[in-house]
Amino acid sequence: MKLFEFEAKKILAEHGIPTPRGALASSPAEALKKSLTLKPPFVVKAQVLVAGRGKAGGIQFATTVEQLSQISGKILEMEIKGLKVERVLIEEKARTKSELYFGIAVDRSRRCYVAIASTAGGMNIEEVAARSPERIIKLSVDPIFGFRNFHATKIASDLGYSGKSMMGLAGIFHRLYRVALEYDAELIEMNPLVETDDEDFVAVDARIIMDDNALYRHPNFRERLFEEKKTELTHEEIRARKAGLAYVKLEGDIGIMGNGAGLVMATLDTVQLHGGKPANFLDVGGGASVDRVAEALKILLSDPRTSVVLINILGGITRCDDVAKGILEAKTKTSSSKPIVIRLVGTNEEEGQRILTQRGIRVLNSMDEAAREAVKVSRKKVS
Amino acid sequence: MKLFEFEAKKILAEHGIPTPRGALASSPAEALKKSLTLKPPFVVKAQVLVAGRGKAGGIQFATTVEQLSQISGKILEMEIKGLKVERVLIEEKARTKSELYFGIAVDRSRRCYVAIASTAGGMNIEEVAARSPERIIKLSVDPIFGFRNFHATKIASDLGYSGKSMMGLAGIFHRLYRVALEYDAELIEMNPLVETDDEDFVAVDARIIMDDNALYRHPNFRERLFEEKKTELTHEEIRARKAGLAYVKLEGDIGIMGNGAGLVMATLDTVQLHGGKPANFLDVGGGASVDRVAEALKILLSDPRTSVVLINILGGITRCDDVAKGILEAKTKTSSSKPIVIRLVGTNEEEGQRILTQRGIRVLNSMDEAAREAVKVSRKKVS
Amino acid sequence: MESFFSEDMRVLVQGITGTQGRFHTRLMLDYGTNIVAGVTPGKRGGEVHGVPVYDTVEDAVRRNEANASIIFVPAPYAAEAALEAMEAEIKTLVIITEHIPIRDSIEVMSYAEKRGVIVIGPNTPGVIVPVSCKLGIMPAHVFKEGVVGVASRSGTLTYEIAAELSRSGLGQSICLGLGGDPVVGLSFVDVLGMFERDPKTESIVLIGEIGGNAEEQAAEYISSRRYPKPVVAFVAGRTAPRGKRMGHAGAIVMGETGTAESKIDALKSAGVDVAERTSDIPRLLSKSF
Amino acid sequence: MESFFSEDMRVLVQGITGTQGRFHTRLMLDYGTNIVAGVTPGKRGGEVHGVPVYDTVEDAVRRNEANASIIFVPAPYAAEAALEAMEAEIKTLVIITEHIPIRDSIEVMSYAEKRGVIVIGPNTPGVIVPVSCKLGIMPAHVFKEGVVGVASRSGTLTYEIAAELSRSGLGQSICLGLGGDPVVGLSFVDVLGMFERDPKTESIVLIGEIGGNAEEQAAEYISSRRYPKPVVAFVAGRTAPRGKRMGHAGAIVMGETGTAESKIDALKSAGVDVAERTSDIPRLLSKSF
Repeated sequence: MKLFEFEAKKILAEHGIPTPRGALASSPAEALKKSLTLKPPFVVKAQVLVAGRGKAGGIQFATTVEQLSQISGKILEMEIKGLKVERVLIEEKARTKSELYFGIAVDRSRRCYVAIASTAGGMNIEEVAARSPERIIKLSVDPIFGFRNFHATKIASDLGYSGKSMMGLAGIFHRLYRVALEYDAELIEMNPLVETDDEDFVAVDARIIMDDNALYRHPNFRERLFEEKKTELTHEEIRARKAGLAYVKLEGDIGIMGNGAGLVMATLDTVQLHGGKPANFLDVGGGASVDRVAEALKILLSDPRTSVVLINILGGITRCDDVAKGILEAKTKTSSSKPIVIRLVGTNEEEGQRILTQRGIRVLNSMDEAAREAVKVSRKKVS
Repeated sequence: MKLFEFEAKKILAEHGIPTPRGALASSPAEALKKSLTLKPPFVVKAQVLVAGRGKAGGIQFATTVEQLSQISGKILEMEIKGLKVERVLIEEKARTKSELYFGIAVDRSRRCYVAIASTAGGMNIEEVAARSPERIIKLSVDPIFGFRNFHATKIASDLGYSGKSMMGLAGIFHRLYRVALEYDAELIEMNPLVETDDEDFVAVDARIIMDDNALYRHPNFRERLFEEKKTELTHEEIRARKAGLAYVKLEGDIGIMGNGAGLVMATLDTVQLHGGKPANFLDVGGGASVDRVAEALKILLSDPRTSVVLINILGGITRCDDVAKGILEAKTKTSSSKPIVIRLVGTNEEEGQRILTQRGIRVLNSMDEAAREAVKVSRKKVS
Repeated sequence: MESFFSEDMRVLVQGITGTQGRFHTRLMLDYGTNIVAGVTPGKRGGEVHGVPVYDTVEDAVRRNEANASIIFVPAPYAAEAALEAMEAEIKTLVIITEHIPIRDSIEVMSYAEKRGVIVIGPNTPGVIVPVSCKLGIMPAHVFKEGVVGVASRSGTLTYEIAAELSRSGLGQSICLGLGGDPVVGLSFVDVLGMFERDPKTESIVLIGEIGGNAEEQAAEYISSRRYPKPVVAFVAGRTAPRGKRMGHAGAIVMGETGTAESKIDALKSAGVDVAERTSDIPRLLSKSF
Repeated sequence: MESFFSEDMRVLVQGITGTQGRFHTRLMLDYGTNIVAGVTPGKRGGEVHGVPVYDTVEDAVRRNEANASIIFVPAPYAAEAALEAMEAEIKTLVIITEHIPIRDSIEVMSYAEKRGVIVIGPNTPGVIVPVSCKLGIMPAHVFKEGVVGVASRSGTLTYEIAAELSRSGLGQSICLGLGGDPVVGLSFVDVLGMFERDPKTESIVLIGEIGGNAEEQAAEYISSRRYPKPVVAFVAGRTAPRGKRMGHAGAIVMGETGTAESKIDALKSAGVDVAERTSDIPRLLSKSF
């Protein structure tokens, strides 16, 4: 789960990491009022949970409070990558001497956290890693030994700092690691971490992505998973999440559901291979009940972009008869006339297929065949 | 540093360990008032930082609020092992089905924490260990792996509990370990941990001794080291502690100071070997300044029980000239005429000895000689 | 499969009294798996399908000499269960549980490495050796005894592919689910090593998906040591957008990392046949015989 | 003293720029100790008595091949310093610092054990091999080269006894302070083992004190293996009351545990001569020659 920039900064500040002075505003008037306690020049930053807001005009500078108010108004009217800007963060602009990057991420292949630092702050760290790997310092963290003060010191020293600056920087690194653990971050970064003219350090941008699976340890954040305005999710994605379904919205017109993440991904790929365009990814999970299947199908049928729905079920724990009943229920409730292509095999497949064929619904046996069929139907619809 | 029972229980309760309902009172009236929200029968417990308060009458039972008030008054007038009872803890008496012991201590030889449990609760655990070792369960805690839930489960299971009781008990054990770490306890125990008639568990007595060396991590408690009423220390001990001196009050009449814990202990032993009785242990530490030596000597000279003071210095980092100056300063400031026997060798010994002999003070060269001399002087004084 | 699928495997089921644990214990017993004990704290003395239940792994191991464990414990307690198993000297661990926090999995893997324990999962369907032993939750009927070793990051997709193989007369020597989480125990590289040493396995199917770089590492391993057995691969998620989790916690393209293209390219460069459709896999495999 | 006092010891001083570190670096250099580097975070590039200073142990070790370290770092950071040294492959560690929390010491000792590092201290005067090498803070002039091995839980008392020995013509092969804390690295038993293997050491003095049961364990060790070299002991604290800390964090009688009587009785039962007065030690030692 992504946290907003202002939230991440609040957490960092609470843990002793310097952040710029600033305030949150949801109207130009509020921005104006709150800016009175701040010193110009200012920066106004859209609080949205997508990358690339800078390029989209979501970060702008102001030298006077009037200008700040005006810019805030402009940004608050924006929609960035489909997300409406509800709030801006107004801050004092840091007097930048140099920009650093520091973050903690998960290293999947070493199966540990990794601390990443660079003097190329303010840039996309992956691009830096690709283009100038010599500017990146990485340190794998032994999960049991932990990221100690002396590891932080080593990194700060290797970045070229010495004396008081090095000690200050090391302290910030070490505190960020503690935040990462405390908040179960799968990614946490300060980018840029700015060294100011007076040789202090301040986290000018901060990002925290919490591990969804650990949210039971963070009840304050848990409910947010289901609030549209506090996630980067669409309305459909929130609805699916509430039903316990894994759903991702895509650009096409063929609605797709199945059981098992890998199987659904493969279904998407097969559809595309046949020239079709998936409208979504939807995994009903293992052992889905009649109700869950019905809710999943309802979400797909109610999506206006969808011309056809492809259902691909390979029953293991999931029972084909339950799936069939769920399909019927959704069809009845929505009274949608959109065509549905169904592949249904595995546990209780005879019963499941019987339920559907009795109602005149055709059932296919192979994924490939079903994908081809769905693409064919979608082409007819579109043409 | 020892915590009061009521403090230890508060900490336990905050960490989800059940303790009896109760309240603190410093007068019979307060006890009466606070008891109105409690259900009889009651127990009234003196809050003093010494062991054996039960035998001294510091724990008594009451069935009515009137009786409780009366008993509280009686206990609040007590002095237990030299410590005035300032407060009593009044509590609902637990309906005891059985009594357990559970604690976490430091195992010096294995260099780790050890969890200790027994079905012989309410008794001195060391006596149980000596007499019925089969009733004691010990589990060494790997410092890196930690004391996990399953360790707690194992102990609860080995104590003979099963099902819900076992799970509840294991939860309490596990929480106590977390308290131990969080509070840097060198000893923490629940004794007895009572199993009630309705098969719940409640920590009827609790004890926490914090590691003095870790108090910098617990600023709330740190200042208490120097408050007489919040420690088991005498006035002299507090005064010495404030001066950075290690001081322990003893029963005899020969005041003893020296540099280095082992050396001072050996000095005490040698004095006793010669038939004398030490009035105290006082270690000025390594590299003591003139002021520290003077303050140490002043404490000893002002102790009315002291007939003679024995100073035993073997200068390493400590300089004999500094010691000599400190001695002169204390003698001047206190204008005490108590005899002082001095052994002063090591770094700058010629200078140190010269400073004293110039003022007519004799200086000896061996610890044994000095101890014999001090005993001789004390005998004269007493007779 | 020498290293962990020995003849004398004595299996423990952690979380045996839960719905999942109970259900799959029945199915595993039916398949012939040698389940000797179960553990659920607080349930000592009970039985599940004739299997005795204990409070602690230590107790279960001491009394039944279990040396492998399969974990059905809910996510908040699963890592703890794994640590308990390792402390009790269990040497093979299958963690079925989904949704274990990454921080917990990292700790488990770190201990496993230090103690030389093989961990399969978490978030795995487990492992099956048709037709002798099953340590998992996969539907047994799709698997057939044979010479193809299958390793996969996905559950249902593995069943799909195993069914295709079985239908085409290509039985399996062993099928392993590595787990759909970002941090899992056995990797493709580990499993390729095992398959190489396993005399029964003649060819290999790797079923990958987006996220991480396990497939790239497998490709590197295959090409660097001129891997001696034929390998066919399938990678799910060509159509997946960046930055979105596709069902599995581990199935996510972060920036430029973990795309299907990158994996497919790497595998192809290493000489691995990569199937476009699952239905192509039997044909590609047959080619190699 | 083979195991840790090798000829090619290259010593690092952690906390070299502090008052204590600076002062004792001078004295150790004067004594002939081979100090190759110092560490104080934030002081890279400086020098102390000609010894180069680094920010991290790793850096200091890499550039100077240090293999031993002596720590003068203040208590709140001392355990961290010890861990840093161990991670940088330092194999002998003398921790001078007093007042380190027990929890921290426990962690340090646990890592030391896992990594095979010898730890002396904390709260120790260190170790001296008259007249070749000193890794500590003891006043050098009281020690004399010879054949008596001394191990002690106390500082000044060791100087007192070493001075008595030297005056009586009994030089020392090595003097080790084990540390006055409840949790320390080397124990009497460890040191007895080293003394036994050390050809230069002909007889041994153990200087114990109240608290814990290190002396009892030494007695057990001596009697169980019929220890081949004569041992004389002294135990401080016969007059100490229960439950009171006598200066050292470790010098405390808890309940019935750790009394001087218990230790003296155990040692005597093991055939060790226990001196009543420090001044008796030379006589008891001479008896054994």
